[in-house]
Amino acid sequence: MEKTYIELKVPSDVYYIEPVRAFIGKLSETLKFPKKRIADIQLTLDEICSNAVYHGSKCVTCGIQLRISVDSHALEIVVQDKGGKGPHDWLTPGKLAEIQSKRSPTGERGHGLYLIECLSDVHKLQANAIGGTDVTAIFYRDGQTEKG
Amino acid sequence: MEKTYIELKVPSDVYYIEPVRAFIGKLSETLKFPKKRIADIQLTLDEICSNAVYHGSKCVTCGIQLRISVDSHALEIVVQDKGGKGPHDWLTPGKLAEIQSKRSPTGERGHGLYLIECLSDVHKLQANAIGGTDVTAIFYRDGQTEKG
Amino acid sequence: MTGTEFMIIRENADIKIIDVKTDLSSYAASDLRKVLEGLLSEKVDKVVVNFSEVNHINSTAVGTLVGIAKRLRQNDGDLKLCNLASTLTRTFNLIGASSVVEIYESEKSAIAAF
Amino acid sequence: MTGTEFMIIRENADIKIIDVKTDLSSYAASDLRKVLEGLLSEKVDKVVVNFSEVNHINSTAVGTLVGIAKRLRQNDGDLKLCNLASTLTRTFNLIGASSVVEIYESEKSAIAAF
Ligand SMILES: Nc1ncnc2c1ncn2[C@@H]1O[C@H](COP(=O)(O)OP(=O)(O)O)[C@@H](O)[C@H]1O
Ligand SMILES: Nc1ncnc2c1ncn2[C@@H]1O[C@H](COP(=O)(O)OP(=O)(O)O)[C@@H](O)[C@H]1O
Repeated sequence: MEKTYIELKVPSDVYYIEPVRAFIGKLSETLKFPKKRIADIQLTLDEICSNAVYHGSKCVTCGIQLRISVDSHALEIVVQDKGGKGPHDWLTPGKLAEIQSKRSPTGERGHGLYLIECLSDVHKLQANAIGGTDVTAIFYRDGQTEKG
Repeated sequence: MEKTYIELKVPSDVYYIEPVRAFIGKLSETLKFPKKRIADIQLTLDEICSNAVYHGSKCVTCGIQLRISVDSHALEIVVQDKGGKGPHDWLTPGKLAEIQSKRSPTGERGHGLYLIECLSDVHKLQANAIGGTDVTAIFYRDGQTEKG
Repeated sequence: MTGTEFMIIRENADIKIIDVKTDLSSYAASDLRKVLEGLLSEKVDKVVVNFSEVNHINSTAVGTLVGIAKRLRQNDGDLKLCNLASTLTRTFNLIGASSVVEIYESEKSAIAAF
Repeated sequence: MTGTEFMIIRENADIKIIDVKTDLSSYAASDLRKVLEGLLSEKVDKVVVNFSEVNHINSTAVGTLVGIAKRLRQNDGDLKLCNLASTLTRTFNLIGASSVVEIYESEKSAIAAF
């Protein structure tokens, strides 16, 4: 299977996360991911998009962009935001370590990045050229990689 | 509600129509369309996308592009293709009348445009600047327009 | 039981029954065509398609069923459909295909109608 | 019965039971928060949330439940969850929230545990 590409742009509003989750759910089903893994993919994408909306967007019309690519080995999802009102340097190793160390099961927030890490086969957080963040999550299709 | 915009590009392959249908289904549900109308919207989009793939694409990588806009009055969907291998002038009133007159309940093909017309509140077929077709379907949100 | 992952084939005397376990957009419609043409090539001529797990059908899939029904009738057989959700019946009605292909409430009545 | 379209509130003696009828992404999570905070402001302190119709929950919704559970306990009440699908339990387990919020097999056992 040659690599194919899908692009999806939605407004920066959590209102649109359910349709995006439905899209990736059906795509993963078509790609024959096991049911449990489909739930992982959907939750990962929900967490990435929720972060892009809550932390990576200054306004609703800023929008978030998804680039999804598929080949015989993997489903790769990149979610790009344009940056939110918070500091731009949240991606330094120091800040990320701080986020990680602050996480507590009794905490109301701060579980999203952790879930993304737990559920994806590979994940990357990168500052992009437009002042925001590109979050990548990769899910292998070989069926050998059920996690958790 | 201000007008918001969604864009979606998928390869020209019927493989991707189910995820697109899932997306529009969940979006229509979020927009509180009645269940029966959601089925209409999904079927209309399926027919438009199937045509864009089968008749409006020279190759898989050509792709089809959806632009979806939402405001308090309506959900509007425009599907753009780049044109297929067939004649470019299929949109003349003469050709469209011919397609319509040939349609028969016992026919295996030729029901797609008819369903699009039956199920949408407004529909348009327009030649676009890139050698293909833009098909527009509008669904009003006022709930006064259940058809069929 | 034979068929594919989404099209299970069962039998009842000389009638083959297909359980469709997927929505029928263009992609799955071509699977359905393959399964039905497989039955035709095996000289099966009485077929029931059970739609109880189907929520969506498009015009390509309806057209496929119409085409197969016509071919089965040429062999003195037929294709009968059952357990259609109301949205599916509506699509058949709009196209006009419900006057061409027989639609039954239940699998039992579809089988009894042969 | 009160609540919203997707969050039906029932009662059993002094316990309020919420039937969640939607998947819990961030959008619905804020509805859930509103409903639960509404109960807190009405001085309700025993709450059961029934998840039998929920297929998905994200960390925002889990965090909301954890926060409300802590506030109810301050009033000597509690929040108990029941009828979670295995994918939901998994999300609670990964986060560690199943050690903070009590999860029960059935509504009956959740109620009995008060
Ligand atoms: N796309 C993003 N843009 C900017 N900051 C982000 C982004 N994603 C995550 N963050 C930062 O990382 C922190 C932790 O995120 P997360 O683990 O998802 O938990 P939460 O969103 O509940 O705070 C956020 O509070 C935010 O500061
Ligand atoms: N996007 C398109 N690009 C080019 N031709 C199209 C497109 N959509 C429809 N057509 C033409 O209109 C005809 C009728 O379409 P339709 O009613 O959907 O039935 P069918 O696709 O089964 O032929 C097609 O056969 C094709 O010639």
